[in-house]
Amino acid sequence: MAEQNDPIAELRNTSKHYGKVIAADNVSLTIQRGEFLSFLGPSGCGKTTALRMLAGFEVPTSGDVLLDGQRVNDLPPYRRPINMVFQHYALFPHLTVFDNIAYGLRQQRPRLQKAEIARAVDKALDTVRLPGYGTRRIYEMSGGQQQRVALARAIVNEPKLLLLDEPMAALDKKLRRDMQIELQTLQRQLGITFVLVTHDQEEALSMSDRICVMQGGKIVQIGSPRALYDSPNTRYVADFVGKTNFFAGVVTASGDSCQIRVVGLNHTANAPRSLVIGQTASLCLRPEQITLQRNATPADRISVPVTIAARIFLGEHTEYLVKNTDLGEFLVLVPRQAEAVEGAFEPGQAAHASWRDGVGLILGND
Amino acid sequence: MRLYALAVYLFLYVPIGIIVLFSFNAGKAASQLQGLSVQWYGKALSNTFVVEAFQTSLIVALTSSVLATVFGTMAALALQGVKGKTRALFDAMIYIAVMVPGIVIGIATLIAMVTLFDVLNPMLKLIFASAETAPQLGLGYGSLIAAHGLFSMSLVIIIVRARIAGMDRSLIEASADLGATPFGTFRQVTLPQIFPGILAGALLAFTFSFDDFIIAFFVAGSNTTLPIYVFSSIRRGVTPEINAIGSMVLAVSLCLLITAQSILRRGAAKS
Amino acid sequence: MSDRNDFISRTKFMEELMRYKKGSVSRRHFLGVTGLGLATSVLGATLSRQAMAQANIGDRVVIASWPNYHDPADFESFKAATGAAVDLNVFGSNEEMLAKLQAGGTGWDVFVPTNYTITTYVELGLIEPLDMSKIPNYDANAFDPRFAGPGTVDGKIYAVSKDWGTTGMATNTANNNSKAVTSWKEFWDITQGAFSGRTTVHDYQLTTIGNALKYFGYSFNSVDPKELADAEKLLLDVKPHLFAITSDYQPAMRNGDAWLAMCWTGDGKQLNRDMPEIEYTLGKEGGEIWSDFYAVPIGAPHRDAAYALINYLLDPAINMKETLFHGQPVADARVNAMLTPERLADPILYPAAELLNALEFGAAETLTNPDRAELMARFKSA
Amino acid sequence: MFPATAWFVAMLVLPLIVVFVFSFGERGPAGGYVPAFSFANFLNLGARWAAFKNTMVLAPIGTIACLFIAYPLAYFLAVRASAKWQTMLLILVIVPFWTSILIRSYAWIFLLGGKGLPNVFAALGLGHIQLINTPFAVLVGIVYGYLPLMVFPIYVSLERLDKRLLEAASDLGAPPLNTFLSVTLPLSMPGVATGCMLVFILLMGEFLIPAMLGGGKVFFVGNALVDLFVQSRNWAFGSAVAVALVLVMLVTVTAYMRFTRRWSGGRDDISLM
Repeated sequence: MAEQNDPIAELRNTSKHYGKVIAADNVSLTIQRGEFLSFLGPSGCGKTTALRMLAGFEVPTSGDVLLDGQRVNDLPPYRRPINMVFQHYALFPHLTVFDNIAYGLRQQRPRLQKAEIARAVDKALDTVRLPGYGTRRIYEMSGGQQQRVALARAIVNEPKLLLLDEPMAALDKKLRRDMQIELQTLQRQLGITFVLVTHDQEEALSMSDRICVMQGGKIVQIGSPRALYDSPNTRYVADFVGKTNFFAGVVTASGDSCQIRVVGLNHTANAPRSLVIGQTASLCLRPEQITLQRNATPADRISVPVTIAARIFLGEHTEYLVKNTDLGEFLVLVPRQAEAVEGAFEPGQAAHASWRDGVGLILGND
Repeated sequence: MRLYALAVYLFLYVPIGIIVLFSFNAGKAASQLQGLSVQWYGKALSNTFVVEAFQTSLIVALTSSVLATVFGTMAALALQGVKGKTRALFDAMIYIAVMVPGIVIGIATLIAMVTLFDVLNPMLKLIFASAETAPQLGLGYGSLIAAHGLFSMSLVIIIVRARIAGMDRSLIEASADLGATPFGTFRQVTLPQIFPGILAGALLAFTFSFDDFIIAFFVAGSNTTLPIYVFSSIRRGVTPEINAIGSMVLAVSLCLLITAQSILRRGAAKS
Repeated sequence: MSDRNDFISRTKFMEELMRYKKGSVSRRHFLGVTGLGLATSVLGATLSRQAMAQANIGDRVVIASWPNYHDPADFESFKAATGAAVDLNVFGSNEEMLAKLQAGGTGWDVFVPTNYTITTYVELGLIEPLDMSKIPNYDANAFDPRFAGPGTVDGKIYAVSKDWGTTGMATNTANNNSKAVTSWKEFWDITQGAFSGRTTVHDYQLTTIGNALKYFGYSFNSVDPKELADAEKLLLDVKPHLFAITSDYQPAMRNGDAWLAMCWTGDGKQLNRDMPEIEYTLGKEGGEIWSDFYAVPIGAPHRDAAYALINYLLDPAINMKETLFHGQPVADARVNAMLTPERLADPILYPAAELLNALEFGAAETLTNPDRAELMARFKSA
Repeated sequence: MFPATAWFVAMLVLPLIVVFVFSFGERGPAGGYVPAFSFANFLNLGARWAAFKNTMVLAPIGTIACLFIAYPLAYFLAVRASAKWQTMLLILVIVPFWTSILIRSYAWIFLLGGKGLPNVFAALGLGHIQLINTPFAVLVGIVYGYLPLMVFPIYVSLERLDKRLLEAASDLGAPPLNTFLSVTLPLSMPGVATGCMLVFILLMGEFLIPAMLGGGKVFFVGNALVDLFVQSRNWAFGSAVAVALVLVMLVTVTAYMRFTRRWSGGRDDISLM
């Protein structure tokens, strides 16, 4: 949302080493006030370490953590105006819902009035749509409810930065979907900066203003969901964000109009990073960039004969796993209306897969 | 924090150090070091009373802990299916057995048995024609094992029951589903699951019995356990022999622990 | 064995003993010269003959006794001679022994009661009249009747004399201008004064209450309620000033924690031997004189072995070894004949006649009296 | 279940019934027991008031002293100690347990006696301080004897504690001390309760430690009981004292369990063991 050029937090060349293990490697990143930023990557990529350095649970081995322009490396977590929603919520089992939410308020000095605390807690409970649940005990709450309590416990303190460490991991799909929307609404409503850690690309794509993809302790790419999806910098990002087919080939032309030869066929496509002629690379095509036809193939398209290997019905779309003798197996996404025209394909049937030359990307194999 | 821990360990080990140190005392006095020697170890080992007391303690501790573990585990397993009044009654007995001080158990066992024997022994004499050959009931191994086992069994029941409660019930169902007979399920699934609890209970039971003085003091009859021997030796003048006994018991338990640890580690490495 | 052995002179015996101890003569030489070897070998022969006559005395015998009261070597030689191993149970007070026997199931074959307890054991039917034919080593004429007498009840011998002694006090004179405490009056007074926190008393009723009664000049054995009330008041007044209520006072005396202790002959002798500044004295007003016995409880599981053991321990040669080990005087003239004049003149072991005459034997009533038992318990739990 | 039931009946129920019956009897002329029916023994319990008072004062004090020394150690072991040393350090806490308590207490007789610590104090110019045969000596013995029993349950509850809860507290602005007081301490309460219960129960029946380190001057009910059975041989009165002790324990322990249960919010995670 609001693109004020006023970073609220910043990681400046921060690294974190545990003995010989490098969890974060020279990470630099600015977090804009009011944005919703996600760290995305598989487990062990360093996203949680980055989050914990922001929260103050980890002190960087080198580099700085800045908050509102101030270096806060040595500021303990309890002095940082940052709150976190923990992975398994970390709700205090010995306290009621009310006391859990009031916990942070009660730590404030000078002390807040009891009535003030009660008002704030009730408001937070309303915000997360759990009014009247204050007297409940934690173990009396369902998973989704616990998640909201954890959220309420964090937002009630009006933190400058709200960190969310895989908050949806323990929820079932439907609930996760609901919570994602709720969280997004809430973020807009509160105007708090959210930093989310997730390994779920769908979650990251649907919720974030910006996504920071991490690999091996390093940031690989930062950008809006759309930018990441449409122009991933590396094969890793392309693979992690959305579904992608990779066809291995050799670069035949570089520069503005990059070309790659895949099994005897030359393709033209954009290359976000410069490539050298003769190097191996991949042509990377999203399943929705490929179409399936029974017979005719338009002349302006590259077409290969395939056999249908499997069909997965997804509602709006149908996903086909098809097989070409040279290219191997790859995915094709057929929208419902297209299928209505062509008719559904059955496994075992022959068809033609085609795409327009120039779509897709050529990415190095690093 | 570290300093504090160090201080507590000092507190724990200074007396142990003194015991070991004086066990090497060349002199006879228990409070004055007069050169070093291992003579007291030789004395202790060649002292038949010490060796016999040790044997008695070992027999009692082994028997009572094994019986208590077997019966306690059986009871803990059987209790799963018991509800209502029987269950409440049984729970109350466990509660009381754990709570009533050992000294009261010792005294109660003593007077109950003595009263019982006073009734039974004349009857035995009547039954057997000759008073000379009639068996006489008396305090001894039986009463010792039974009295120690009472507390141990309660411990085992509590520990094993906690273990059963923490066990995943679906494992039993899975085993049954895969065609195992109830006994097969017990042997292959339940037992391995609750085994750590059984082992812990058995070890505790053994330790308790081996170290118990007060119950044995009342119900041991003519048997002398190691703690009884030590107590009567300590009452008037200690020689470093006692320290040597203490050091040896310590050394043996340490060896056992190290062996157990390495076996466990090897077992863990294998799986 | 004959009563009139041709023993060597005492001086010669001591010389030989010293030489043997120093290692300049062999054990065999020592035993040969002193005649102990003869005694031992004769005894061994007697025993093995007995053993054969009685077929078998079994492989063990259980004795309940006091700590440091027997030379383990004597038990070993008994085992070698008879095949019966000796199992020693150690006790701290006569009350405890009685309690054990009353509870039954002790498994004891022999035990060592003190004079004043014997009639009670007889009344309760807990000990058997001894079959003297099985104890040939006991020669009634050789024993001082003053100490051996309590073993005979209603003309029957129930217990035979082991040794005897007194209960006095041990003072660490270094803390009292080199002066020993010499009366019970002084004992209790100094405890509430200069020796506060430095005195120990026994942890059984007979001597503690008895010597408190002596403060007022009452009988050591009094059970008079008024007199006991006085004693109780004294004891309760003194309690905060005591170092301990214990019969294990040697360590505290040795390391200087305690300066004054209610004390038995043997302990007094040992303390004085090692630390000459600790003196053993008897109370001027009197106090306790006692003698210990061997007795056989009813239903002893190894009765034959019990008799064999008593007989063995009463052999003068063995008994002398025992007395040298435990340090109490014995009542057997045959043993005394073997001891040195120095030992027989030791004022700790053999106090002056006027002091001895003031002493009283504990009375049977004292042991069983419920008021005294309860008084002691109140004193301890106060 | 049958063997266990038989065992309980034969060794627990029947003996306790006998003790109960005996408590209404009388002492025999030379000691022991004579059947009778009177409340004299119970009326005479006042004669052991000092022992009961000592026990009721020193058992809680001993328990609390144990707790205060054990808690920081358990905390150190569970939270601060490095994983490499943790097991080793834990084992080191139990090892002293394997030497007879008798022998260990004897070592304390030496340490607290004239040649031990008081000697050191005297050398430091603090004058003569008597330690042995005082309630203090008994407390030292108690703490020494029962420390592992207190350390272990607390250690287990602290070890089980979810470390993220501590991070959560810190994240919500609680400084370390507040985190400890508002999260660590309440959540380790089950361990504290178990440890206190164990130590308290054992202390209520304690005999050995006061007998050895109290010099016969610090008397617990246990000492009074032993005295009644092996010295005065008053089985009837002894039974009455035993009945009274069991009743006192039943009342205090049950009340304690009620209290801790309510205190932990009715959850059933406070087990006896």
